[in-house]
Amino acid sequence: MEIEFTDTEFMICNAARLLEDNKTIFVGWGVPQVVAILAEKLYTPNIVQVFEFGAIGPQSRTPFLRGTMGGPSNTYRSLQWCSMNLAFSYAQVGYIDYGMLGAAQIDRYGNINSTMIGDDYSRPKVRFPGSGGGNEVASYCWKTIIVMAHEKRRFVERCDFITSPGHRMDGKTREEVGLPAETGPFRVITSKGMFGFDEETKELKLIGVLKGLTVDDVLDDMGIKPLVADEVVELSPPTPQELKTLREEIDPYGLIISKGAKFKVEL
Amino acid sequence: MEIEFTDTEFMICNAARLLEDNKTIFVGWGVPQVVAILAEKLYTPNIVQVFEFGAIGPQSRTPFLRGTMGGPSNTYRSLQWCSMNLAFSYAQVGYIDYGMLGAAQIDRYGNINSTMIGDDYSRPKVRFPGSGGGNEVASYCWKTIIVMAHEKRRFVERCDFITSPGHRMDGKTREEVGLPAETGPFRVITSKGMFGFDEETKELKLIGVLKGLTVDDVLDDMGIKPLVADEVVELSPPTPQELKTLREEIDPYGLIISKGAKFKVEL
Amino acid sequence: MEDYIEILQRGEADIHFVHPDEFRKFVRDKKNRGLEDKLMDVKEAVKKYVKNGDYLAYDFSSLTRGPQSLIREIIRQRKKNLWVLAKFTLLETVLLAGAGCVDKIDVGFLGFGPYIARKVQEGAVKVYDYSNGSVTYRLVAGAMGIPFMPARDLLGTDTMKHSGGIVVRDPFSKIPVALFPALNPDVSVIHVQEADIYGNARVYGPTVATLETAMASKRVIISAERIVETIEFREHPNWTTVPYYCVDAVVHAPFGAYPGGTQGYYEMDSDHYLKLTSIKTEEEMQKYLEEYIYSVDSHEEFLEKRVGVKRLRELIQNSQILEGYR
Amino acid sequence: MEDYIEILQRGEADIHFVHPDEFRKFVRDKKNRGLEDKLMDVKEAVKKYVKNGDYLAYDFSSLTRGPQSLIREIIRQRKKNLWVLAKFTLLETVLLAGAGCVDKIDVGFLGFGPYIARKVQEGAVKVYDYSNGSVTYRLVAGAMGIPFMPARDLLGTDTMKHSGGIVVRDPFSKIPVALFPALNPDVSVIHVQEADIYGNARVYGPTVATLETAMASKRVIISAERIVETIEFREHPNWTTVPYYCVDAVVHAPFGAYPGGTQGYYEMDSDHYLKLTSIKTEEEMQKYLEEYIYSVDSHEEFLEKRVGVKRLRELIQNSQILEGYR
Repeated sequence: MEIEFTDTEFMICNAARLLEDNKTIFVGWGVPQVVAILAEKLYTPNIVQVFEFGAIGPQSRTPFLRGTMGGPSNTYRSLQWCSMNLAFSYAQVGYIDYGMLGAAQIDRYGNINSTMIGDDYSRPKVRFPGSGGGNEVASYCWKTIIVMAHEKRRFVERCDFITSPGHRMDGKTREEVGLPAETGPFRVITSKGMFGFDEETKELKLIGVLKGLTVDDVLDDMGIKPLVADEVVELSPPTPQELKTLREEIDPYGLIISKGAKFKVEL
Repeated sequence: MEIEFTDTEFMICNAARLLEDNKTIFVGWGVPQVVAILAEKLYTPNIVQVFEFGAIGPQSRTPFLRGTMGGPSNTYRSLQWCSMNLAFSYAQVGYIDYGMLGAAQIDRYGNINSTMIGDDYSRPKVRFPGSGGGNEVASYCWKTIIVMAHEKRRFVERCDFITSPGHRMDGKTREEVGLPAETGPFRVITSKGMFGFDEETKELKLIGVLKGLTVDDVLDDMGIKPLVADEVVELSPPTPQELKTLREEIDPYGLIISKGAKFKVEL
Repeated sequence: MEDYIEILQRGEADIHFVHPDEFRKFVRDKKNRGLEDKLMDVKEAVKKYVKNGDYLAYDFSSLTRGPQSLIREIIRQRKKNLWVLAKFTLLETVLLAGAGCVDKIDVGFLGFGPYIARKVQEGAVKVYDYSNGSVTYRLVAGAMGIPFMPARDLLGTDTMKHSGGIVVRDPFSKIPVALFPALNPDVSVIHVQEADIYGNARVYGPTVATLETAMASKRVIISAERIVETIEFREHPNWTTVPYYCVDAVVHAPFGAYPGGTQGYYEMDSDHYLKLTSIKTEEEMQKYLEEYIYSVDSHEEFLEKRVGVKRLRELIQNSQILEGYR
Repeated sequence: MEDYIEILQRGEADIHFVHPDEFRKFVRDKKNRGLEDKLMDVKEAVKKYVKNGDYLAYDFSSLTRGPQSLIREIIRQRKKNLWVLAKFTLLETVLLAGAGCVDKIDVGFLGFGPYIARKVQEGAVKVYDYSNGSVTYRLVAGAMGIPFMPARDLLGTDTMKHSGGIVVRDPFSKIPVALFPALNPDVSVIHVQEADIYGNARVYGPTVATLETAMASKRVIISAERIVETIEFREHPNWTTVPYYCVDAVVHAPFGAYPGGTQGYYEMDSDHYLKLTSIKTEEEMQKYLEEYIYSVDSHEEFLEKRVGVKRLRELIQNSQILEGYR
């Protein structure tokens, strides 16, 4: 049997499998929302979503509606509606276990760029929306998961602009710059594989590749050479149940999941 | 006709006459509450009470009940119930016009002691409850009114302990120590008279005495010699309407108003 | 023991900073603690309270409970040289930049799409980067009357370098900590579900920074889906989001968040939203502004001639989750 | 430009200060983000979560919505060497000191009457003076995970000298400003109107520092007049005061604030209150403690044998203002 799915579907499913039940997760707009809802439906029924605009523990309605960030659908039956200051305070004081972020660029230490491409801040080659709440997620949450399309140009030695912190910034550790101890990027999930960070050096380390791809397939598509784990695991493609849940329940209009290249794998 | 009243009744009426309508007033427990309610009933129907525990603009029920600080009676039909942090923030950012405080001791510059008597902080001769929210009221409100029994020992050159700030503290101005500009004690209302503060030197200045008393009657009962205004006005004793409102509507059990010496004045 | 705190880093941004005592005096002299009828037409509110060169803040998003009718009126009145706080924003900055109202943007989230990106790339608007959290802390400090808020975000990043924050060594724990200067906008525009004529305002759903923004701003315009009697606030004082004395003008604006939604009233108009997000060129932008803002005289005319009763009814129909919003 | 911030003054107090990272790790490892049934008997809750030598905080007053049954249980279990935060308190410190539970008190408001005054005069308890505002700011900082809060109170006073605050020159405005160190109590006890078995809690009426206290504390015991189903919170998420993940134990305690009142349930018992405030001597105190605390086994026995159904019914009858509390 052959199974067909998009890059985004693979990333979403892979991320959803990473989460733990009975934990809090700081959720941004789009992919992270869909990840959290998929996880809630299939793997971690008691995961608690936290939104920066001030919603704690909603039982988000499906289908996912693009327009409802902060609206009735994705904040449905929350345990608390509150302020942004309070939502971030929960995270800053340590109550939020996971955070999930996208990135335009990532570097060897998991620093993220979502601000600009170029070397002149006042005249960027490409300007992105900036941090949003991303910096707080990356700074405060215990474990940050980064989800991004696997493209060569996105992996760089040093981000053009560090929007949100990784494990080392220009040689300094998180603790040295004052960030909360024992936090930082936990996994990077791309459309081709999954990375962790070396315990000691804190460098990006390939730990899994999508079934059907080789380690070299993944490495060839990167602007930097990451560490490679002694044992690189095979990452399962989306299961039929995951795809059914995504396509029929969560995102039937394909607002999120239809993005990215199509991929086929023999099951 | 002769009118009889207590020290406390006189102070309350005199304070109530000082307030302006359409202003906010930070109200502490006891006398200030009764002042605000009397003012609301007779003089300033739109005065807005603010309580430190988090109530803004209540239409306090009468009779005054000792036990209801924060309860249904004195927070009745508030415009907002909120946190202490928010109540103090309103004051710190400048929204609160008046504050009203009691004091165990006061000095020449309007500094207040509500902490202790003695010269050894660790072994006070007499210990009082301390600041409560008094320091914030005296620090943040635009005009602070101090209400206190007129006793010789309460007027001192330097408070044994400065709990809440006056106009000068050990030679330093409010601005020099960092307090908000253009704030500070506005009036001191005692059971015998009323004081302001000299525009220039910021020293305590007698500006009014209760009808039936002389300036010397008031000055003799003070441990310091205050300035005396060129024209010291005569302060009316409580009017029959004020007393009726106090005794029949606001405090029929005499929980607050019955305190202090009795006084008689020929009308 | 040291008698100083080490400053480890200084952000480079120009900051809009109002001395706490200056802001206090403004509050004392210009904000009315009396219960004054502040209900007025949107035209009058924007004319009176939004000035060229102002620092402008607004609350919540383009999708939900955003002050869209007030933003459109600001554009219609062709306000100039604004410095805008873009927190949790998608399209407000895009429109304001398209209309030439904006010079500078403090960025939590810049806004969406290639149009605003190009404005920055070309240098047509100057940006200062923060994050949604750090700009919110700036508002919290402004609302509390303190000169700054400490926080542990932006540390180690280029965002910090380009922000208005500084990093110091905390005297208590000795860790580096960021200090973000208070922000007191000249004017803020906020949309809520319910307000009374005095400015008491109630938000249902996530409150974002509604109260902090209102408390911190010199002038505040509230637009509301419904104007209710004051007794509605007094009966449930726990639900009051903003007290009247922070507010300067109250505008009755049904569908005030359109094309976004307002919880309990109507859903967003996805078609109109897509029309907006697909704007790429200057020509498309000017065409949109002309059609939907300049060529209509008011929010009411906009609703009537550019949206229509049928569409509005559909958006109301789409809003079927009322739980928690009443 | 200076590369330092001048420290102008340092308060002398010993402070209970937990490094923000230490508190974060405690939250990560000991607070459960799962929905766990935390309903337990008051005895068990106090036994498990209040330890000798703890820093103890509580919220609201002896008159209204105070955690009186929890305080009595702490006394009954003869906890020792507590360091207590006395904010907006009248009688809690008096009783705790009378029972020999307390060594140190951080004073917002020390408590009422000659008994506690004498304990301080004799040096039996050590006090550190603050104000209700500054101790609240300490809790706010503790709740936000930042090492301190800036504020403009205590400046120029002897209170500042004896507090744990410091005064620095603000780097933005150049005015002197106080910094108050974060406070993260070991344990806090809080009484509310409604909670679910997971610890979600709802307060009607002024909220004082309920949420900040709960967020900032390592361990939190909530007592509630009513235990309600979780759906009650989900239907009105704006009304949730404390989310479950801050809370360790939930105690069902009708009349938990007695002799104080709880809004919407019962008024305070003025006679019992006067009995308490009239305590002057050590003998009177020990007699009170024996009669009302030591000699009864539980809150239920206290209500039954020392208060009585008739009195409780009167207190319910006296509570006739329900508006805003439902």
